[in-house]
Amino acid sequence: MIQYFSIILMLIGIFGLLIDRNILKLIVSLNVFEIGLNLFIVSIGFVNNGIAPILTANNSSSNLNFVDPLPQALVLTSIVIGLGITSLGLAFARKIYKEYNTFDLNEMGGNN
Amino acid sequence: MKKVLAFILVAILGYFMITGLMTAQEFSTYGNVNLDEKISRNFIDKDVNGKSDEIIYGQTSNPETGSANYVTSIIANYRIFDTLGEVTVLFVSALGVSLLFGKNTKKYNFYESNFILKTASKMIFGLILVVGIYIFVHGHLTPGGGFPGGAMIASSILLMYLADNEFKANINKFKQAESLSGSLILVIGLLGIVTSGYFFYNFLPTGTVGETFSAGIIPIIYTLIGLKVGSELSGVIYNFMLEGGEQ
Amino acid sequence: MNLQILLIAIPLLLAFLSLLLKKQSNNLLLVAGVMNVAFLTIIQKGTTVIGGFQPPFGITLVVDNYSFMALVVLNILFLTTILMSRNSIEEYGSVLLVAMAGLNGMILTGDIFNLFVFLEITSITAYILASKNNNYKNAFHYLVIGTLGSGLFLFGIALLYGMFGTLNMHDLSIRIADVDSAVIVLPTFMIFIGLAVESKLMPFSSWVKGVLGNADDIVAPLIAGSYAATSLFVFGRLFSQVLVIDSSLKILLLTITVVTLVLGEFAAFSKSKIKEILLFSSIGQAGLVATLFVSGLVLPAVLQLINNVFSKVVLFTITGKIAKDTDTDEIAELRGIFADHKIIGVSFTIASLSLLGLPLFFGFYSKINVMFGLFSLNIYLIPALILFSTIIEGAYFIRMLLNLWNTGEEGEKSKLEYKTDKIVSFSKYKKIGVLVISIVIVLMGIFPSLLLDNLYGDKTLLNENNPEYIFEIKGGM
Amino acid sequence: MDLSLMAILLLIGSFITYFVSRSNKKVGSYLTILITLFALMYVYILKNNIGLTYELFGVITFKVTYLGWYFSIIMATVYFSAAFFNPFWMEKFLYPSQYNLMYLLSFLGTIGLFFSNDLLTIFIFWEITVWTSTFIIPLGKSRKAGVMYFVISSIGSMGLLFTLMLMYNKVGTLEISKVFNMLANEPKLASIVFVMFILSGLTKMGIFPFHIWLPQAHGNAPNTFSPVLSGGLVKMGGFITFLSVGVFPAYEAFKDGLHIAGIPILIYIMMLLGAVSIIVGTLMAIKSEDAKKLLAYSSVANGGYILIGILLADQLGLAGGMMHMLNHAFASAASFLAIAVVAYKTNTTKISELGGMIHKMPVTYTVFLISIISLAGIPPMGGFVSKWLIIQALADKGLLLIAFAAFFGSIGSFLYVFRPLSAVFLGQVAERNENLTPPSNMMRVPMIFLAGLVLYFGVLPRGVLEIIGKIQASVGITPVELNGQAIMAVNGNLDALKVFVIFGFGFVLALLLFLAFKKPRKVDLMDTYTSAEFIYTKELYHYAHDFYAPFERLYGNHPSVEKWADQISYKVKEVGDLVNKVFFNFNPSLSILWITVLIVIIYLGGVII
Repeated sequence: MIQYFSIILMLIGIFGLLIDRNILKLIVSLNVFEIGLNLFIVSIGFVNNGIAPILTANNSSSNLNFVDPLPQALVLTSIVIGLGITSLGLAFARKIYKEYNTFDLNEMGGNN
Repeated sequence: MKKVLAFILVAILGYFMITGLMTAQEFSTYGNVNLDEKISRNFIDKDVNGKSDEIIYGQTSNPETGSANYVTSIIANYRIFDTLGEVTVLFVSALGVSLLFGKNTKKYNFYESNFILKTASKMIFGLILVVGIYIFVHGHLTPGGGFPGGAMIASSILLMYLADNEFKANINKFKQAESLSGSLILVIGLLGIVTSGYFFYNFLPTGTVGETFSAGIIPIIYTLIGLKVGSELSGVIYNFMLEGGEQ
Repeated sequence: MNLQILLIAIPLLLAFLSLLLKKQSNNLLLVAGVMNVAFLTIIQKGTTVIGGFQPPFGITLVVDNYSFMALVVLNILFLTTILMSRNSIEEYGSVLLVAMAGLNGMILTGDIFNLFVFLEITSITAYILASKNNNYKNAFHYLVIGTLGSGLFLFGIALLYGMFGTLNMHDLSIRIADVDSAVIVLPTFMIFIGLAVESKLMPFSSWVKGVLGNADDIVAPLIAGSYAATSLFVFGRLFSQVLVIDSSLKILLLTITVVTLVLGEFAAFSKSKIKEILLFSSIGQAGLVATLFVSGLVLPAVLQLINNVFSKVVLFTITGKIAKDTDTDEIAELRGIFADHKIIGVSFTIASLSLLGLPLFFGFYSKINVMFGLFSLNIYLIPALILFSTIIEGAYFIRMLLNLWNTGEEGEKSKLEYKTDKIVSFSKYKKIGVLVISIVIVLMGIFPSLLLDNLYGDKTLLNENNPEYIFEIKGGM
Repeated sequence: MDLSLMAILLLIGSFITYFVSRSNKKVGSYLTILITLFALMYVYILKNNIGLTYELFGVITFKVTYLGWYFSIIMATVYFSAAFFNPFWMEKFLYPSQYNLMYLLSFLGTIGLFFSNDLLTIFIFWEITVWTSTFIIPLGKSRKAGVMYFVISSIGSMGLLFTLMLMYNKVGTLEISKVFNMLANEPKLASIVFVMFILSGLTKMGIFPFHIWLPQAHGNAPNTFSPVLSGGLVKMGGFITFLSVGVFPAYEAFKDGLHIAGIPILIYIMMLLGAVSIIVGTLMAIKSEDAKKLLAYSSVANGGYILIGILLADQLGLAGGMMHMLNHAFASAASFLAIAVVAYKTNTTKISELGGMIHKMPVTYTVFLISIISLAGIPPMGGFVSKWLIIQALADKGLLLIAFAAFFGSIGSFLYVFRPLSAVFLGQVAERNENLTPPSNMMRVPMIFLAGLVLYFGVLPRGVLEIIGKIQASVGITPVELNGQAIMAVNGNLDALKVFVIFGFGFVLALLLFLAFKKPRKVDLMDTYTSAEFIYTKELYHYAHDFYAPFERLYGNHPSVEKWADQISYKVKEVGDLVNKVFFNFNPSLSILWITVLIVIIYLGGVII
């Protein structure tokens, strides 16, 4: 059930992308979308009553009921990629602000 | 009006997505995943390249990858190529940011820094730095690893920037660290080709599961990644802190 | 020992090192480009695994006939592009090194999540390149759409993993073949969107106009050449081998691609700036190639793709330089610009005519193959639409060519004194580069077997279904 | 004699010419004469090789047939004759070496086309000819003309390619003699293939509604190339048309379908298009203000005759069509060359700006007279013989509507023929043209050559008709019946020699009368109007000005295909702009909206299906 909430989070991101004309808000929307997506991917790997996939002194055997570690690894990659893109997007945003003195796409005037 | 329409559209989309996922037979519902049908089973059993016995923490020696943290074993060994790509993504975004702001020279000051803040920050700075290093050195045993560790290092730098107006990190040192650690990661990968014909082959003995000096090249790589990520993110922060001179 | 990893590792290593040797980064780029082309002669076909973990668990790098062809095309394109426009690289050498590694990785990888990672690397380099020359707003536009697209791509991968529990493409294709293709409709479409954004299919490609319309003589040929080639090759790999669909989704995908083709040509027809004409033509061509891939016609698609990207590199390099030097790319203001630049003009003409699929040029060979392929499927609507769009394409390309060669307004005699007063200077690298490419286009047009024979043995013109083009993603399995 | 060798020699020769022209354009242009002469002789000798096949590059296959030989001889003659004019225009061209290259490449394309043994070869050479000639046209006055020429030719190419692919998919071969055989039993498929195939012929011949490119391209092309366009390239359409009834089993395949006056409906529609072309071409030619445009419209009308003649595909009609092709090729080439001489000397082709050229260039005038008489189909020139054959066949078949158009064209042609003759060559010399030097002999040679041919075939048509008879026999049609110089037809015979003798007698009589009476006094142009009063705008009083003004008023606002074509192009532009607005604006949200909508559509499709 919980994975559907992550999909709702993704949809909120898309909704934000649809209606917002502010560059920073667009970046935030993208992040919301990505977070929803990452949550969704993690949720794919969940096993009922599963434990975190780390061998420790307490959970010492590989035959235990671990949750799927692969989606977690994928999510880590995805998070880092999201970070990279966000930083680049913010850098663009700052440059655009320098050029147009506004964050609003509508106010930049169209060079369509 | 636009908002309402967008909302309706997204709502329809959401309805379809959720009902679609609920009814898809191949797609297991939440929690009812059978790991035996997935490739992850072999990652957990560490028997990708052949049968192995049950892995016991602190006892099994020289297993595949040898990392007690399964996620780390995937990130830093089974799917290390993804991780290399990840490092590259971060590298190239940092590069992009520095290209965009590279011509800026003056540091941006938020407010006057006071002595108490500066001193306290310096203390916390060391603490964060140590925790960060701990995180990536123990990445193969505990949660965490190169990326969170690196991010912590960068956050300590960020703290210093925020707290101290005079603080100026030596960006060239960061660049050198970044470049060297990245190159070393690749050199380790290429060493794998030399030793056994596989890129990023885990050519060191993997030791006993759960010990600090185990898991072969994983800790080395995680350390390098930690350094690289830390210096890259610090570089990004540095670049965002600059102003003036922009065209 | 298989050395295909070096195609990725060496540019990446040089990219990391280029931070230390900042001044040398452009030379490092050339070194990497030359080395990659040199590696092509020594790498063998086959599959290697990273870290020694056998597939489907480890990540594989696949060199089969398909990806070898893609590698040849990509690396030669990339090298010629940077050689021709080396003066415009400026401080972007490191970014281009990473781009080179990422593009090679996209083609080589046999793992679908790894593909996502390389896709992201290349897209980020593309965002950075797009922002060159203060084109930030359009780069941001590209970033937003590209990120959403690759997010959906990742969503599709996650769904596939949730359904089939594997990420290896070959393993995936075996498991998908066992189930009803209706099951994979959603993930397939998500992945389609992700790649469609990069391969410039409509309506996912609104970024193209802003980015290519303002790009200079290095960014434009890269994005319209190397990047487009790679994303279309990947598109072909996924949609004709892994995600083979045979349902209502196929009709929808074909609709999207064919509409892209026709509307792209319409839009190009309505434009009066060279760059916009070319970029819309690129969109249309991407639609054509994607149509062929979705229909399962791999060889014609590959030929058409090669024809398109090589021609576009020539065209965009020349146009980029013209626009850079004269601050305009309006055809009306550039009448007779080729009168002083005959070599450039001839290359431009050959590339355009090859795009139109006229005989004596390689494009004719690809066009004939495309048509034979489509007709052998016994579908007539799509080839009819393609032929229709060819007419429109012919109209705007010929209009552009005739006006760029000839001087004077309509109704005036074409004379030297009406020539445009805009001045361009082409470096000798550019002249040699475009001339060599256009000579190759002509040679391959007259002797099409040159290309294919050397790579794959005997392929005659009418020999359509080429078993050797079937992928071998597996390796070790 | 190897045909492949000739193709390669031509290819190499054209590039040699290009590089020679780069250093010395005059020498290059003389090379074009030499190479076309060489090809003409080579083709002539090929007559001994009828039936042999050749191969080139593994893809292209040639076969020497009477049909191909006949067409190639026509084409080579036209190219050769027009090449004599190239040296004079070298100074006027922006890209002389490119002109020479394209001239020879397009020539290679046409020769290759006529000797093709399979559809793919036809298509390859067709396309080569199209794009090479496309680059010559804009060297003249109009870039738009080149684009229009290319686009309309592309429509034809599209039809050709579609046929080719469809037939290869069905039959598995492309050889012309085999590929269409199976269509005799499949009327539905046959009708699609027939329309698509003949489409290329229609576009190239400038049949209504594709006639719009002719006045544009012929009228604006360089003066040396207009003769080739009109006399040569248009005939490629005739070749395709011949294939579509000669080799394509059209009459057999449509024998069960609807017929009109004994002709299958599809073929009848094509004939009607030919008839419309005759009428439109004639009417528009009458109206034309520009001599070259006028001749171009007359090409449209004559194309209609050729189309009708060939489509009849019987003993007389086909012979008439084929012979008309030859006559029109030589006559229109000669008349365009004559106009080219005038344009070379006076720098204009506007009828109202000329006049009295007979005093400056009598040879050119004679050539123009002969060729234009032939174009109008007046005895004793070749055009008369072929038109007579076509009209005979039409009358024989009882095709009233089309026969009406043919008669209309014949009568109307008097009107348009008269205009350039009287306004360009007769009358008084315009003031600015007083000091013209006579044209050089090198220009006279090809004109006299062509005019001589026109006259010769008008008097002694037997040689041509024998060849045409062989062509007819090769596709299973009864050859045209000849008796000495007389042509035997159902409704009576035609002995062109007798006609010539009678006309010659009349001409001599008139000449004697002309010499016997007192010479007329020459007066200045303005004297007739003004009684020596001073006037400002003399041009308006020139009698060639508004020559047919009352006539033009009759159809001032005629509907035109040109406007319609412009509208299509405008519509395409509009759609393009719409695409640009909807899909390519600078608002990222819009793309995201599209993505979302498409995902929803996927789900909807999944729910419905």
